Amino acid sequence: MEQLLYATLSLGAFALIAGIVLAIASKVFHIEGDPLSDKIDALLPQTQCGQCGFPGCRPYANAVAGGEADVNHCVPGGERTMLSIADLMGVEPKALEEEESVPVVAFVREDECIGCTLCIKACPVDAIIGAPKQYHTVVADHCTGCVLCLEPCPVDCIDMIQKPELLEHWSWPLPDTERAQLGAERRESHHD
Amino acid sequence: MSAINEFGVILLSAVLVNNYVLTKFLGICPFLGVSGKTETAIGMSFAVMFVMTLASTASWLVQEYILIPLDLLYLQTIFFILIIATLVQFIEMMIHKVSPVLYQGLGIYLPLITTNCAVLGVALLNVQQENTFMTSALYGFGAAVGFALVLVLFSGLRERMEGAPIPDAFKGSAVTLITAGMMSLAFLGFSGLVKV
Amino acid sequence: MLIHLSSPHIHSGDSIRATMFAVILALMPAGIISVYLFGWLAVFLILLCMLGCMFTEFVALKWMGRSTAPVMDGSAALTGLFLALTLPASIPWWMALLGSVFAIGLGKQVYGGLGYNPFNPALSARIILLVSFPLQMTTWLIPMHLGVSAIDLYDFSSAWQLFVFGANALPHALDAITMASPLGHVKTEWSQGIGVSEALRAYDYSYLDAFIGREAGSLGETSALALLIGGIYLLARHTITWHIPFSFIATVAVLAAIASMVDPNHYTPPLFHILAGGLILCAFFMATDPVSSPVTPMGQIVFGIGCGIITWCIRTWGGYPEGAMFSVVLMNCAVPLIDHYCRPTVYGKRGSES
Amino acid sequence: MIKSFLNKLGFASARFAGGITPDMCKWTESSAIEDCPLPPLFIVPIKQHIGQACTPLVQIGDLVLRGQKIAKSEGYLSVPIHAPTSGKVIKIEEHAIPHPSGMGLTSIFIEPDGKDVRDTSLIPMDNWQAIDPAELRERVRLCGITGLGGAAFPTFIKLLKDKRNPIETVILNGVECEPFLTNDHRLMLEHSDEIMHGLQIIMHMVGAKKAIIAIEDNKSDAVNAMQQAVSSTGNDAISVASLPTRYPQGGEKQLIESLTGKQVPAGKLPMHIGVLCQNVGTVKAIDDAVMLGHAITDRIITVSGDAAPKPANMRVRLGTPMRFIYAQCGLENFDGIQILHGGPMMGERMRHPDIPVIKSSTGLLAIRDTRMKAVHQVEDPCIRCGHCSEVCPISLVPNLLADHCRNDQLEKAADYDLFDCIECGACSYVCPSHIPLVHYFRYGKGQTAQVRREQSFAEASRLRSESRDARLQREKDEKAAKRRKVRDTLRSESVLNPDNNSAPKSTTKTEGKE
Repeated sequence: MEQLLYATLSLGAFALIAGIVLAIASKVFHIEGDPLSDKIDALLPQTQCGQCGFPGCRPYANAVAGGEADVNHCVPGGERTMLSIADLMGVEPKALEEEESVPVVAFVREDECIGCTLCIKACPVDAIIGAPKQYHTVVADHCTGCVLCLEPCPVDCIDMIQKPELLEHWSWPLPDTERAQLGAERRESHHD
Repeated sequence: MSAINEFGVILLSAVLVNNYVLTKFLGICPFLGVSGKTETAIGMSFAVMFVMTLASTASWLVQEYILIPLDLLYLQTIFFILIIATLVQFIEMMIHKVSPVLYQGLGIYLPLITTNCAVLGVALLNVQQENTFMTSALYGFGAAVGFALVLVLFSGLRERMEGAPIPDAFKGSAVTLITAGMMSLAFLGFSGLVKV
Repeated sequence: MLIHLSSPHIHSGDSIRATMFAVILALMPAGIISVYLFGWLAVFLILLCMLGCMFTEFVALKWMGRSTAPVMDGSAALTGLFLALTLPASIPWWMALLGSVFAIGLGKQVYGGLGYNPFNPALSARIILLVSFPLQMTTWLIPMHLGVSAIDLYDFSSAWQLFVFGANALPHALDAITMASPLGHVKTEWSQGIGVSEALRAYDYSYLDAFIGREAGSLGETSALALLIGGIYLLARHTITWHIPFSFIATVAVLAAIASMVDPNHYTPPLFHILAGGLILCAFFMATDPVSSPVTPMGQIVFGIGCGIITWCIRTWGGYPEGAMFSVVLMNCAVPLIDHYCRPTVYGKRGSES
Repeated sequence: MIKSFLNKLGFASARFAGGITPDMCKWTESSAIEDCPLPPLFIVPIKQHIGQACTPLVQIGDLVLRGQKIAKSEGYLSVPIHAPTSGKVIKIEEHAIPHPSGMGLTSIFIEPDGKDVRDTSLIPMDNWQAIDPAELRERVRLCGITGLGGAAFPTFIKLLKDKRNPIETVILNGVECEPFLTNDHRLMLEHSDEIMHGLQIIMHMVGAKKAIIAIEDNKSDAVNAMQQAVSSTGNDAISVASLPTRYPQGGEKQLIESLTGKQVPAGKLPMHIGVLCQNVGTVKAIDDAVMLGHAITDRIITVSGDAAPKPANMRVRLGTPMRFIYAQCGLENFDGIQILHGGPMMGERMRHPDIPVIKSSTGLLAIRDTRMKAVHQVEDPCIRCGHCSEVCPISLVPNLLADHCRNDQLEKAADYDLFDCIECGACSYVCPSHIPLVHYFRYGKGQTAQVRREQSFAEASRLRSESRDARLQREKDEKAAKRRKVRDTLRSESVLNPDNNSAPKSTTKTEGKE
């Protein structure tokens, strides 16, 4: 009986001490904010397009950091963004939900524009300029290609056009040798 | 001189000859789990070093001053696990604060140090071998260094294998285990180096 | 034709095949010595291992549905030759064959073939064999030149008999045709309290014999002379650089020199270490295997020093008489990290960055 | 013999790290420079240098003179473009330029009138010793001079007399380490006096105390010619250095290390260690600009290669289509022939011969397909022999670096100093597995640039998005404040009348609709 008392007491006391130590530690190492979601946000393309199902890049970053969303929802970011988020999160990469598309920018057919300013309000990055009853113009250098302006336009005068390929932005593709190509294929199939 | 000699023998034995991972096959789970990247492997190594050294000293103290005097040896495992769990919780909070990325990288394996059999193994073996306070601390540290050494080496090998055209049948854990096996065979070369 | 062709548009003409055949050529002197020591048995073993490796490679590539062209690039044949030269002459043929399958299958093809194996395939196979069959792997035939062997290996049919049916099928006791290697002898004697010089005297050890290769040991490791000829050829051809062989041998020599100065009765002298066992074979041929050794000069020196330290420690204190092979495979584990941390300082960054 | 043996053992004789000794194939070293006739049509791209493209100054139908400025420079890192001969501008449109992408750039098409009349608006500056260096520098800029060694960096930028970074030594680069090319070699033989004169102009411009003319020892006649030119000037601050032949000795940084033993710190320029490096062709162009007032309209080009029937060194007008130049050397059918713009080590393959030559064109090679295929088509696995890091002049570890590039591990690649690579090609040249290492580095560099562009764009988008959100929030707050005010006034007015409480709600609705 006495034995049992010692056992209970010592174990209880020991657990109490451990509990106190941990309680103190949790105060000392308390974390403000979520630095992880900042890091994820920095990887996102900031198109604010909402294709991930969240109302912008920051909310998606928060969701990923909180473990509520998968890493593969960012369509405009493409495979590279998915890989770097997966890498940061330390999870297995997943195939993208949708095919990667060519980069596009919005273009307003000015002769059809009625100057309603609806697209200006819809643009998440203020890339469309113009005043009421005036033609609106898309600043191509600022446009993220999020297509959020297409839907509100009452006369459907906005097109998505391919971003022109610039000589300065040209870069060497992988070599044409079998080994290099196989490597690229392997990398792609790896995520399926 | 002889004390230093003895310490050296203990260290060498724990690090190389009786390496926990490659010759005792303890702690295989984190060895395979967090060796994907050298960076995380190094982080894990430090975490394990911290936990193992402290756990072996703390468990020695508990054994010597609580369990034996109170004749509670049958509570040994529970006590040791309590110690380890507390230490792991502590280091988990610390890493989360200091390096969130490492925290993410270690993922589930960080709390799992609690169930890392190598840590409990060190604590139990210390008691079995009737080590003194100093030697158990040293033994715990040595075992952790041995664990860290092979973990980091192994992570290097795995990083190198990342881009290799490994046959489909051997991809993933198959080739990883073969490599671990090969390393274990190579470590057999150290056998007999220290007579313990 | 290819679309994107990046410069340069000319090439030195070097190729993998040329490199591999150069190494095979460099091993020829050692092969000849092994035939001198062990007669037809050496020929059988070398051919078996080379063909075994090539066949395994062929089967593995076929199995995976990859091109079988690499079978003929000389790398599998070289692995087989390496393996044969590290085996004792008396090894049963099926063990040698098993070794070849391990070398190519587990040592190389599992990792994706040439260029991706982290460990030296021949040495991994040898370690697997050594651990699995310790007795057969440390039984050394008496070389022919000593004239005391009970069997004539220069005679084709008796060599074939021994090769196919093994030593146990012979009318003689195994003792009549085997002896200890110098390293093993010294180690056993010391464990019985007999000092180095006495042990060597009893063994009738001569440095000259060891240099030329007239001693017991595996097929190709005995003759320092033959291996040095091959090694110098490779150095001159620029297939290998001096970094690994030099740092490897020098480390062993320095450690042995210090130790034998402290206690010459316990620790063998440096020259003995250099000439004994597989040190020269490992230093010039195994450790320099490009695939499993570091790339940078600095890394190669670190690698060599590591090999040297481990070799000497295992030889001196370890359970196995010979540590050179273990040391190379052990250091192979560290190669990725050595490569990462021993990169040379890039142009213009001297002293500017950490 | 002994030396080459030592080289093989890894004891480099030149003082820069690594390097290779390829078969030099200098087949044209004894053929004198010929004048290439005027082609029927010139194609002048509006960018022939590193930096920003120019803006055309002429319109279709305009008549231009040789050396007349037809496109003005934009921004600092840019030099104007001049008409190669007198004639008429017939169109201005996009045309392929010498670029590995095969892409095009706005080009000015000029039909020569055959008279080849020179624009004489720039007067010679015979008394250059008395002229302010800044004025000479402006002349060099106006004449459109870029480095003619292949990189085409605007020359005037390097000719800055800067008190913080005084130039001590001018290095004249006559190394010409690329196989096949002999244009600098011939220039030094035939125009040694102009080069010497140009060198003295440069020394005056930057206030340098000494100059070294660096030539590789496979051009002993050029060494003698330059030595003679030096002794005829009697200027003992100028010396000629004969260097052992070793590629890529002609690289600016490698040459500086060979001659001075100093390395240009990473991210810095040669001028930060008091050195100015100029190609001999550039110096000749500077001499022409100062002494004759000639803008750059031509350059020497070596036409060679195993598929060129009559290899030659030619003085070619800028904007001449390659097809025309090859025709002068007897090559008209391009079946089974690859053409290279530049030398074989660093030159680019052109997809067709209807591309004009520009200021950076050092050579035009014609190589048989079979030979190119042997170099390019196979890629075996890396056996980690380490030859690539032995020959790398900047001590990279090319095979590991290429692995990172191939696997898209761009951060790792940057950590392995990807951006210090000078793309000299020595690693690919020696690789026994024929791995296109340089190609992987270019891929990695391009991908990294792409990622950085995307990142900076994302950052800018984020800022815009955040400022928009802030603005919307502010507007909302203002409206809410206004509403509260209205409500408060209403409430104070109708404090005894509770029926009016619904008023604010309707306000919200109308506001939201606006």
